[in-house]
Amino acid sequence: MLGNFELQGLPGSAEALRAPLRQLLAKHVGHLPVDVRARSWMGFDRSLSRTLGAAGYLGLTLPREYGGQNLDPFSRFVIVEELLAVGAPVAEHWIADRQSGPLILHFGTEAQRERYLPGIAKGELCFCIGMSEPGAGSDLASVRSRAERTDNGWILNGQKIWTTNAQHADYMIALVRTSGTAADRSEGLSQFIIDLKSPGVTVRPIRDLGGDEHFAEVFFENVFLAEDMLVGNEGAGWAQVTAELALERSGPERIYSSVVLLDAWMAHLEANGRRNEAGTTLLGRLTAQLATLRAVSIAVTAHLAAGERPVVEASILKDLGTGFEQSVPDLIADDLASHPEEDASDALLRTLFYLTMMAPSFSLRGGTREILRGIIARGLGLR
Amino acid sequence: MLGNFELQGLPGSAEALRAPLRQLLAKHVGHLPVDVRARSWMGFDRSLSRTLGAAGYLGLTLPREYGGQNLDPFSRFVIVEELLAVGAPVAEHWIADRQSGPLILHFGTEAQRERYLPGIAKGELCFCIGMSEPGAGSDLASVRSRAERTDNGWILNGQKIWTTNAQHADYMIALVRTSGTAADRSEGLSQFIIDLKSPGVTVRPIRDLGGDEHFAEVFFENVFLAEDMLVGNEGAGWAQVTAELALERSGPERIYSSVVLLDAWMAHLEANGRRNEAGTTLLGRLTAQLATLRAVSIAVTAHLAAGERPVVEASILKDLGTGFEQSVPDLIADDLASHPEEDASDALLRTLFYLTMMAPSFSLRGGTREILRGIIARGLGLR
Amino acid sequence: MDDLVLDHFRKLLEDVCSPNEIRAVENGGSTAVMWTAFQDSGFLDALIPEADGGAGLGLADVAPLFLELGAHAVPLPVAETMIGRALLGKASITSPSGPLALADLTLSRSALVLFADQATHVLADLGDRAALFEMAGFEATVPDSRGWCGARLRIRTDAVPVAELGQPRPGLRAIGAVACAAQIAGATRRVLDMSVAYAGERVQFGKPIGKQQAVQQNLAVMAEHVVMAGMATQIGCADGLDPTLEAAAVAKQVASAAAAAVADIAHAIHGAIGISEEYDLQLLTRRLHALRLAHGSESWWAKALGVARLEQGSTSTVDYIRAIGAV
Amino acid sequence: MDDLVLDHFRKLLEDVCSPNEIRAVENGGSTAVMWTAFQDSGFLDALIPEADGGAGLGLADVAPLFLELGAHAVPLPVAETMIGRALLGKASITSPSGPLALADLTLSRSALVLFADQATHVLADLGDRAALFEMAGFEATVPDSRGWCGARLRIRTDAVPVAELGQPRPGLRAIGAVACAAQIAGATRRVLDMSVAYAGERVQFGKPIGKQQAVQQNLAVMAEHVVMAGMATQIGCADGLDPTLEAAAVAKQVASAAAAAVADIAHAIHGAIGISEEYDLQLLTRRLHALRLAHGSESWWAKALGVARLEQGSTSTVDYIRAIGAV
Repeated sequence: MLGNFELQGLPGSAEALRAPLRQLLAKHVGHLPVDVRARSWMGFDRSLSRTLGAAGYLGLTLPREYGGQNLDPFSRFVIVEELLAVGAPVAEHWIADRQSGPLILHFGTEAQRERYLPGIAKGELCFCIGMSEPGAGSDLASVRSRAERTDNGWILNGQKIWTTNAQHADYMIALVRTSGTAADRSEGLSQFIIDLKSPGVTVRPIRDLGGDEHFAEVFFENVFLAEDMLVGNEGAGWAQVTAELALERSGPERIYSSVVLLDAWMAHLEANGRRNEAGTTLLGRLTAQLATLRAVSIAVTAHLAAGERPVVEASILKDLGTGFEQSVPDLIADDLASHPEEDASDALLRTLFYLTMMAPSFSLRGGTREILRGIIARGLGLR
Repeated sequence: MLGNFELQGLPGSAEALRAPLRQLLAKHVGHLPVDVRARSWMGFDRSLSRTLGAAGYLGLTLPREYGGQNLDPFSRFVIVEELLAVGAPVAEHWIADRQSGPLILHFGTEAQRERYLPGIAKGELCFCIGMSEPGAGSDLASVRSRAERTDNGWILNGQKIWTTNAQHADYMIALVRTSGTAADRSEGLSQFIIDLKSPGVTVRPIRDLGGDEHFAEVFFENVFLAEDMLVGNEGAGWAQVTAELALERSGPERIYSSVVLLDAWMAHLEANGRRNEAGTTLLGRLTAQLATLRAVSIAVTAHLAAGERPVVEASILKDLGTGFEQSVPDLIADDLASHPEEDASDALLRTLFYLTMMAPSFSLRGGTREILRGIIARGLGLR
Repeated sequence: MDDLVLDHFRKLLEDVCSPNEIRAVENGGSTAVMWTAFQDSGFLDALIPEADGGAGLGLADVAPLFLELGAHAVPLPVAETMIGRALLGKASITSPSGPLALADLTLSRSALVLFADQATHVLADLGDRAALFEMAGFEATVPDSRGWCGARLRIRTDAVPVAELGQPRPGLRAIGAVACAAQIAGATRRVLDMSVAYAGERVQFGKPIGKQQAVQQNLAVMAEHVVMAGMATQIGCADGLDPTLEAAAVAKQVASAAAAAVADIAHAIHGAIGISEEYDLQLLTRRLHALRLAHGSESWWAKALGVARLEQGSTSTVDYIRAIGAV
Repeated sequence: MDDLVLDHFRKLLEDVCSPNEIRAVENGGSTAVMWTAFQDSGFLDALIPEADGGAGLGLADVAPLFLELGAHAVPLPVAETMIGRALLGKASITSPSGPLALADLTLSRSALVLFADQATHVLADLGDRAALFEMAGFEATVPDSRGWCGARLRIRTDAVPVAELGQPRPGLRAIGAVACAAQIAGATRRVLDMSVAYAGERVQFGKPIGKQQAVQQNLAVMAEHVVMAGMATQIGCADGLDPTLEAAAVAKQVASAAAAAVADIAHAIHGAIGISEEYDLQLLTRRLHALRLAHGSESWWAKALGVARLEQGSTSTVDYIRAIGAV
C-alpha cells in the first residue's frame, strides 16, 4: 500500500566519487564561515559551480554526448550528499542540474539538448523555474501567464513570483497557459524556456525575512518566444511538471538543510565538554532520525534508478525530511538557551538564527505539507 | 475573537469546602490502591457516592428545595478538584451530578424536579446518558432510536451504544427521534428519562481493552414511556443536548484524568532519589502545563458562574486538557523505561498501564478532537 | 487596566512604532524619536508609586501594555525599562532617562541580552547583588541583528556600577522572563489574528484556504497556544515585581513553547508570502523566536520548576499548582 | 526472504494465533498448542546454520518473519527464541525446547522481561557474561497481564545457570531491542491497514470519515511513522546477531517513537470502537505499547546513541550516519 522502502547500500561506483569531491570541497568550501555554509543550496557561487562542472560533478545523469557523465541516480546521491554535508553554495547550478537538465533531456528536442545541456553540465548556465504566480501559491494549475501564438512563435504576457534565483539565472523554464482559461486548470498549459535577457522581461528580487534575496518576481510584457523555446508538447505542460516534481521531492536536499547547524552544535557540545542528559539525548535522537531518513532517501533514489516514478514515496520522504529539518533549529535553540553559562560563538548563533528564519521555507519548496499528505492519503487509497 | 480567559482566584466560600472534604476522602479513599484510584471518575463505588451525598457534596448547584446546596460553579470546581486529586471513584453519581441534574433543573417540569433531584443530591440515583448509536459515534444528530406517540405516552424502539455505566444506572436520559427521519439530522429529536428497569430494556455491558466494563449497549424493544418522561419540549432535544455539552466539556475532569499517575510517578522519583535532568525537566514541564490549564478551567468556570454558555472556551479547554492528559502516560512510560536500574512498583506500573490503555477514551467523551477544533475554528470566524 | 489608558497606549504604538519604523530601526536607524515618545508618555513610570511621581500600577495592571508591546513588535526594552525603573525606585536610586536592559550575569560574565543594542543602561543581576551600569561597562557585540534583537554583553573587568541594590529574589531572570512571556502572549495573539485573516482571504484551489479542514484544525491549535501563553503570563504577573520562581517558570515555560509553535504554524499557513521581508508577519515571528530564548527557553524553566518541586517534595500536584500564581 | 516461506509463516500464524486464540492466552489459557506449532514448523531454528540443522538464514533474512509476529500480536517470544537459539548454538550449547525470553540484568537483579510469563527459559545478560537459566531461577510476578505482556523477573541468589556463554557485545539488550523494533514495524503496518480500512467504511456526517481532510492528514502521518519504523528496523537487522550499539539505537529509538504515535492516531481514528475488548485493534495497540518499553524506550536509546557519538567525537553527522547499518 505504501510502496517499497528497502534498505540498500550505495554501489561502489557511486561511493568512489566521494573522496575526490571531498578533497575539492575542502579546498573551495572549507574556509567559508559556518553561517555562510548554512545557506547551502540557497547560496550562490558562480565560480564554485564552474569548478564543479569542470571537475565533472555536474550533469551527472546526462548522457556523455551532451557533456554529462552518464552516471546513475546513486552517483548523483553521493555528489549531492557531499555538497550538502559541508554546505557548499550550489544555487547557481542546483536547479539546472536537478530539474531543468533532466527535463530538457526527456522532453526537449535534439536541438534543445545540444543547445542547453552542455552548458548545464559545465555549470555555466543558470536556470530557474517559473511555477508560482501571484495569488496562486501551491495551486500550480491556476496559471494565468499566457503565451499567444504568432506567425513564428509566441508572445508571452504575465507574471511569476517566488522564483528562486531568477535574478541570477540565464533561463527560466516556465509553465504558462497556451489555450483555455485559468478555469481549465491543468488543461492548456505548456512549458517554455525563456531567455531572461529577452526584451520585455523584468526581474525584481524579493528580499526575504533573513535579509537575503533568494527569490524574485518576474514580469513578462510582450516577450517574444521563438518556436524552439517550447519544451515538449503544447498543452502537455502539466504532465511534464508533475514528472519534474517527483525529482524535486526525492533528493537528499530534503533531509540535510539543517545538517550544517547540527554539526556546528555538536562541535559546540564538544568544545564546552558538555555531556548533560538533555543535550546527549537530543543529539542521539536527531542522529537516529537522520540515519533513518537517509536510508529512506536512498530507497527512493533506487526507485528512480529503476526508472520508476515514486510519487508517493518521494512525498513521504519530503514530508518527513522537511519536518525533521524544521525541527532542528527549534530544538537546538531550546538547548542553547538552556545553557546561559556557555558562550555560544557568533558563527553558531548566526547559523541558528538563519535556519530559524528560513526553516518555514523548507516545506514550501515543491508543495506544502497539506498537499504532500494529500498525495500520501491518495496512495493509501483514501482519495 | 477567542473569548476571555481571565486569571482569577476561587472565592473563599468555595475554598472553605476543601478541608472538610479532604478529611472525608482521606478516610474513605486514601486506603485504595493507586491503580484503583487511577480510574477516578470511571470508578464505581455506590457507598462512597451516598456518603458524599449525605455529607452535602452532591447536587451542589441545585436549589435547596430539591435537596441541593445552592452553591455556585466555583464551589463545584473545588469539590470536583478534590475528588479527582485523590482519584475518588465517583462514577455512580458523576453524570447525574454534572449533567442530568442541571438538565432536569433547567428543562424539566416541576414534578420531574421533585421526583429526581433529591435522589441525585443524595447520591442515590445513578443516571447515564444515551447519545451515541451504532454506526453514528460523534455524529450525534444521526439518531435512529425512535419514540412513537401512543394515547398516553410513547413507545420507544432502538439502541444506544458506548453508554457509560448503563449497567449500573437507574435512569438514562436519551436523545431519540420523535419525528422525521435520520436525514432530518438535528430536527425532530427529543430527550426522555428512561427507567432502565422498564420492560423491554436490555443492557449489555461492553468489556473494554483494559478488561473493565465502563460502557454498555442498551436495547429498547417497545419500551413504554409515560408522558411525564419527556424532558423539555418535544423536538427541542438537540438544543438541550448542546447546552449540556458545554457543561460536559468545561469541568476540571478535563485536565486531571492522569493526575493520580503524575503523583505516583513523582513519589517514585522521590523514593529513588532521582534528580536526573530529563526526569526533572519532564516533571517541571507537566507541572507548568497543568498549572496553566487549571487557571484556564477556572476561567471557564467563571463564565458558567456568570450565567454564560462558553461553548468555544469549553472546547479550547477540553482539547488542551485531554491532549495533556493523554500525553502524560506516554511521557512517563518513556521515563520509566529509560531507568531499568530502578524497580518501579507494581502499583505504579498498573496505574501507568491502565492510563495508557484508557487514554484514547479521554478525547472521545463529549466529542472528538476534530469536532472540538471545528468548534474553535467557528469561534475564530472560519466556518 | 482602564480601557482608555490601553487605547491611549495602542495609539502611541501605532504612531511611533509602525512596521516601517521597526524596519528602519532594524536597518540601523535611530530609535531616538520612538524612545522620546515613550518617555514623554509617562508610561515608563507606570510601576512607580504615585507618591514618587509614577502611576502606581501593579505588574498585573500593566501586563496588557506588555502584550501590546509584543503585538507591535516594539524594538525597544520598554517593558524592561518599566520594571527596571520600579526596582531602582524601590531602592531609592534615580533611574536613567534612556532605555534600560535587564541582564542575568549570575552564570557567566557574558550573556545575550534582549534589546541591549538599543539600551543606554543595563540593570544586571550579579548573583550576590544587582547593579545598574552604563553601557560603557560592557563590551557589546551584535551577533545577528535580524536573527536576534539584542546584543551579547561582556562585563568589563573595570566596570563600575552607577548604583547597587540588593539581590532580587529569585533573580532578575525571573521578572525578565515574565516580561518576555507577556510580550510573547501579545505577539502570538496578533499572529493568530493575522493568520485567521489571511486564511479567510487567500484563495487556493478555488476557495479560501481557511475553508480547508486541515487549515482550520491548525488554526484551532494555534488559538489554543495563544490561550495558554496568555494565561501563563497572567500567572507570572500575579505576584508583582518579585515573582516566585514557580510563577515565572510557568509563565516562561508555557509561553516559550507557544512562541515556537505559533510562529511555525503561522508560517505554514502563510506560505511563501510569510517569508518575504515586506510582509509584516516576519517582524512578529522573528520577535517570537527572540523572546522565546531570552531569559531562558522552555526547557530551562521546566527544569528549574522540576528542581524546585523535587526540593519541596511530596506535595500533591494539585496542591502544588494551587499555590502558584494564586490571586 | 522467499515469498513462499513468508506465506507459509503467515498461514501458520493465521492458523494458530488468531485474535481469539490471543485472547484466550491473555485470559490465562495455555500456549502449548501454539508453541508446539512453532516448534514443529522448524522456524525456531531459522537462524541456526544449515550444518547444524537450521535454515542458515541471517537476521536481515528473518526480519520479515519478525514483522509478521508483530502484525499478528503473537503472545510468545518467538523472535526472541530464534535469536536465543542462534546465540546458544554459536556457543555450542543445546537449546531448550520451550520458549526463551531475553533479559537484561546488567543494571539490576530484577527487570521487566517481555513474554517472560510464557517462557520456560531465560537467556540473561549479566554484564560480564550471558547465561541460560530455567525459569525456576527467578521469582516471577506479573504486574498487569493486560497492560504489559511479560513478567518482572528477579534472579534468585541461588540461581544456577544451565549454561554460560561469553558476553554479547554491545549486550543482549541491543539484539532484544532490534527484535522489538521489528515487531513494532509489523504491528504498526497492520494498524495502519486497519485504520485506513476503517476510515473508508465508517460513515459519519453522511460520508466516510476517510474523506475528511483532517483524517486523511492524520493517516498520512501514521503512514510516515510506519515507513520510519520499517526502515529503522532494517538498519537494526543489517549487522546480524551482533548489532552495533548504534544500529540497535537507531532501530529502537525510531520504532519506539513510532509505536506510541501510531497507537495514538489509530485510536483517535477508530473512536469508541477501538476501546472495546472485542474489536481487534486493541490487541495490537497494547502490544505496541509493550514493545515500545521493552529493552529500552526511545529516550533510553537516544541517550545511548548520543553518548556513543560524543565519545567518538568530531565526526560529521553525515559520516557518522553513513557508518550505521551500512549494507
